Amino acid sequence: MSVDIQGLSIAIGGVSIVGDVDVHIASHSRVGLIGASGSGKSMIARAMMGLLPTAATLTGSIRYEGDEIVGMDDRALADLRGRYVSMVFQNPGSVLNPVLTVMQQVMLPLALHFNLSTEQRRARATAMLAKVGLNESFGNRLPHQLSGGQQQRVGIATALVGAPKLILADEPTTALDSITQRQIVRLLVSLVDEAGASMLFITHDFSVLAHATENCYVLDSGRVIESGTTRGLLDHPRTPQARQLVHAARKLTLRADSGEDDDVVDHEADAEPSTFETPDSDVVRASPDASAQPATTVRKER
Amino acid sequence: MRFLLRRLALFVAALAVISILIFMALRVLPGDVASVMAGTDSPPERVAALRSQLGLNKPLIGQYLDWSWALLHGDFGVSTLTGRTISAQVGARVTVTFPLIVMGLLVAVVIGIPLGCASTLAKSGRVRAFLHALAIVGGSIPALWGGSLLILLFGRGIGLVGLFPSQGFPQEGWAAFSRALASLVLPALSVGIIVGSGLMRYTHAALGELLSSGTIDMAMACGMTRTRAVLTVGLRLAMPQLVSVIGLTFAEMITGVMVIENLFNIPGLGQGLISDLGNRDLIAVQGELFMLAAFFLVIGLVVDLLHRALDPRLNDFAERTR
Amino acid sequence: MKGNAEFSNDGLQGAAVDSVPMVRADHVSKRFSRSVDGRQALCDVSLQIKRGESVAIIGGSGSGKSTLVRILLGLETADSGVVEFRGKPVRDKRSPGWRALRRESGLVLQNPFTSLDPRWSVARSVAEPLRVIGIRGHTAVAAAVESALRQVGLEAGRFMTRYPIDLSGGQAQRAAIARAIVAGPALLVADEPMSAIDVAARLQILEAFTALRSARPDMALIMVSHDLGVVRRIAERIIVLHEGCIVESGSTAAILEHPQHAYTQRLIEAASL
Amino acid sequence: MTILHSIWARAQGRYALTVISLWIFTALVSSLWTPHSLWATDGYNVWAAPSADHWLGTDGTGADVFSWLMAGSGTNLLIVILTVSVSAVIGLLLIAAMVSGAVMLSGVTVVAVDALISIPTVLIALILAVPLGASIAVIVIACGLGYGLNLARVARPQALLAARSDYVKAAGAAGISPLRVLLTHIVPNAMPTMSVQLSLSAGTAVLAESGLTYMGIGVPSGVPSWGHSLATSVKFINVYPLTVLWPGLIVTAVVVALNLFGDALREAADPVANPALRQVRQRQARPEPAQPRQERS
Repeated sequence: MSVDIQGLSIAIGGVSIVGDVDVHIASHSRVGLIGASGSGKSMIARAMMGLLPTAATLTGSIRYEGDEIVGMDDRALADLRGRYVSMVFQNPGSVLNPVLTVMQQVMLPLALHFNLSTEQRRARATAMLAKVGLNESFGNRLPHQLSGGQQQRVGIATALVGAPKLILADEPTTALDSITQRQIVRLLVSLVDEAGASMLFITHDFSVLAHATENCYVLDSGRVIESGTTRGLLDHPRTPQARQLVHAARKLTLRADSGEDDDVVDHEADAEPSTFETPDSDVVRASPDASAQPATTVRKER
Repeated sequence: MRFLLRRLALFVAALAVISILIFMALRVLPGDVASVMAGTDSPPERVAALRSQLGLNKPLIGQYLDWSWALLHGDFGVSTLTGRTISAQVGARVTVTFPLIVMGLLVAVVIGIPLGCASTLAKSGRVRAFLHALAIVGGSIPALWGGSLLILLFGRGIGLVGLFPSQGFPQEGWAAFSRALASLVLPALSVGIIVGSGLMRYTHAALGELLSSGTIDMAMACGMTRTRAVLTVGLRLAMPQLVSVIGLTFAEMITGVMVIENLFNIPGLGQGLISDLGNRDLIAVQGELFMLAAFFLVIGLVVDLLHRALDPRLNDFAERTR
Repeated sequence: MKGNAEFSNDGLQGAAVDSVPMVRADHVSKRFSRSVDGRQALCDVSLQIKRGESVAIIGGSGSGKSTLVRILLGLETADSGVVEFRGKPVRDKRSPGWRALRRESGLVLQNPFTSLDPRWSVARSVAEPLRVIGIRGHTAVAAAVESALRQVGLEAGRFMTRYPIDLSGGQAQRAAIARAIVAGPALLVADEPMSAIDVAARLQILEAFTALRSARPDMALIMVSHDLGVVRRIAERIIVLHEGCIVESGSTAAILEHPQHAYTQRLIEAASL
Repeated sequence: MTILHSIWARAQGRYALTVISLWIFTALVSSLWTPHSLWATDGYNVWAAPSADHWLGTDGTGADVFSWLMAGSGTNLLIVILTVSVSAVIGLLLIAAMVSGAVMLSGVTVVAVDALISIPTVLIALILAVPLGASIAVIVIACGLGYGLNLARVARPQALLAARSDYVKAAGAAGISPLRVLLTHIVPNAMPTMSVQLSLSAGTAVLAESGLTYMGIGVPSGVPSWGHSLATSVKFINVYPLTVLWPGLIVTAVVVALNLFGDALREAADPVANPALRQVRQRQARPEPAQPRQERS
């Protein structure tokens, strides 16, 4: 699904949060939206989902495959949400419904948009949970009984079960530790590509963006200040704010080789992720890219 | 499970504490119970007879044990004034007070919860402000005044629009069902409106909190409209709080009921208790107070357990309380 | 289970044996308070940290690193094993070394927005530890607060009277660091100080810590994190914790160049751009 | 002063402040002067309609209704102040127990509060009325106990949140004593909820006074109070409906004012919610440090 955002401005109580933003997402493409906290990036995603707080005022246009959604009433927007556009949230722990089991949560969008028998819904939800690496035993668990990574997998499963054409990932990895972060990004990318959907990935961390998106927009206090391919931006950021974000990302991460960091990034391909059985989170399916390294499972003898 | 046992144990302990409190309250009277009950100028032998009849000359502990043992068998003793057993006397009054409380609660829930939701969900700020103001004013009217206004408006005989009886309760009680019910309408309304506005404010607060939580956003992201998300997911999550609020409202309601029963001259527990207290029929008062206290402790227990059952996190949390 | 004593003292033999180590833990173990499968939060952990040394404790969520830190600070009691601060045990409130540890240690927590009392001004929060070391005079307190704020790069005049709600993530965390160092501690512990703030602010915090390292060479630093990239510039030594056990430990360069354990390799892979 | 200023800024706050200050003013004046002496009864002028001489008319005994209501305001003010302080003390003690480290103490207190809270205040009042008879003490103790329990229950989430927060952990790690942590961190952070609850309880205390006095276990018969005026006028409602209006109006107006004052107080007294409070404390803080300012970061 292609998305065209033109002249989007959002204000809450007279204070402008987002000012005249233009964003284009081609179908089957993964686009990043990066900016420091408070730059208004989450607000843009919420506007695309019709989840803006009631006090917010919105101008400009957001078109999905040419259909304008700004000005649509909540009922029409609700039919879109979960069916054509869905969202993965930042803190799954505080967003997942505490009284619904994992299975009930994942089946919710199906119940709202498709008239399937309970078995069909259950089967489709179970298949989706398997895809995100959660086996049967997780079905009747409650959110507070899951780890952060597992909660986010349920969030992703719920977002993707209705086979939407556009996924909005609002800082899906910020609340997770580094290893789980990489797993979740890899999982999202593989599932989005597999479903042929497009994705808007929102974060403040370039190192996460580098793995998740092909091109991206840089946001600073509500304005798009730069855009281009993610790799291009990483190598030659033009505006000072983008440069600062890249600089910070470089300083706070390791090079692929752990020699002293220099400003030029060497381009050898990332080490292919392999399958590791990690006790504190579940088995990660090797991503479908061709050259998967042989699975080397190394466990320290106890 | 562990929590259930602890809660039951405490329920019994609270019951014991209350019974001791009530028992002591009567015994700490200036002067002696028997002489007070017999009346100031009654001859000494009447007082002595009363004393032995009530077993007052036994040590305090003995008296308390006799009383509590009788309580366990549901025997609340005999009223010295009317000669009837207290449990019979109270039984008759309960058949009036309980329906009144239930009708009052119905009115409160019908007013409180929908208006509470509306005051959170309403699109226009003005409607929200008006409903909020309504809740505050509604909650600030003294039961006494509310009742009298209703009498002035709707009371038969004096009210502008004589719809409902403004006094009394049919002698034959519920046999004359329609008249009995009609006579409870105004009292139930006056209790219900006041308690309803309290409920409305609690619902508003509980829902308001929920609106800001992400769970509503998640439900909307799955495909629900905002209103549907709030009314289904929101209310379900607010349920534990609402249940404990309704429990609390039930307890608050008894104050209103006691006042309203006296205002409308309804022969219920409230009016009975006040008159027994007035004519110093202390044994009756002692029994009635205990029964009321036990009734409300049971309500508290039920509400607490319901609260735990409705919120999975709580009973899980209770299992692994850090 | 191989005793991992040899992990704790490799690379130390060469260093001149300092007086008593600043922090010492010996075979510390701790079970989860209600662990279902008997899994241990910490299994037989031993380590030593010298005066002025900067050590990073790395591990994913659930690796027990925060529990370890709380035990080292005497804020939690281990099921078994010994923990000492300057040679004196600090098992719990009654242990001889506990009071000294309180006075001479500073703690920085993960989320800047919850680690400052929202109803206290920055100056009052930063000044709080001074009471314990007996600095009560108004001018003395103000001077100490100002110098602490300056050390973390916050301009005293502007920030002292601000409230947490008016601060950005980076500023709030730096104020929390100022609070931790205002009483001149011998040991500073930072429990994942950068994971709750965005990347740009993280850099400011990193700079604040590096400035502190040079300004106070004899203050020992324990930095807990799940991100190797963050600690690389701060720690001289890295201890890798996985499922409650030290799986690898050594100098930063050694760990980054030749990671032995698979888990360390995955941590490195997770932290590379 | 800034707190009052911020309350005054809002319409609700203005109404609340005017009514409450009027109430306090009348209470003080009434202790010195009332238009007519309370005991000046006039057999011929019974149930008179409002007139120049008797602004609100006279009651069953010919005494001036307005003077009784004025005098009543003093009693009610006393009852409210006593009840709120008793419930504040009980509430704080319970909260201290509930957030205390000792699991036994906090566990038992939590469950005890949940159990005892279901006992309505009127029942406690009735139990107390047996030995004490009708007296202000009955109202104050019964309401104080009941609202203290309620205060502890309502403020418990905030207090627990604060007790388990990072800033309390940091204070503990710095060696601050648990008592000092309670008084300087936990109570102030529970204060916004408590201030609302206390002003709600003040309102409910006024309502309770009118109920209990009507039932004969509140204010003794000779003592003037709004409840007393309401109770006497209600008895003759079918004959003189007008007289019931005044006491009811006053009580409702005052209780509304107390509720609004609570809501306004929560925003005004809380530096987190009230930016004006933060600016003021900045001006009061030490003047700018003298030494040259160098921007470092």
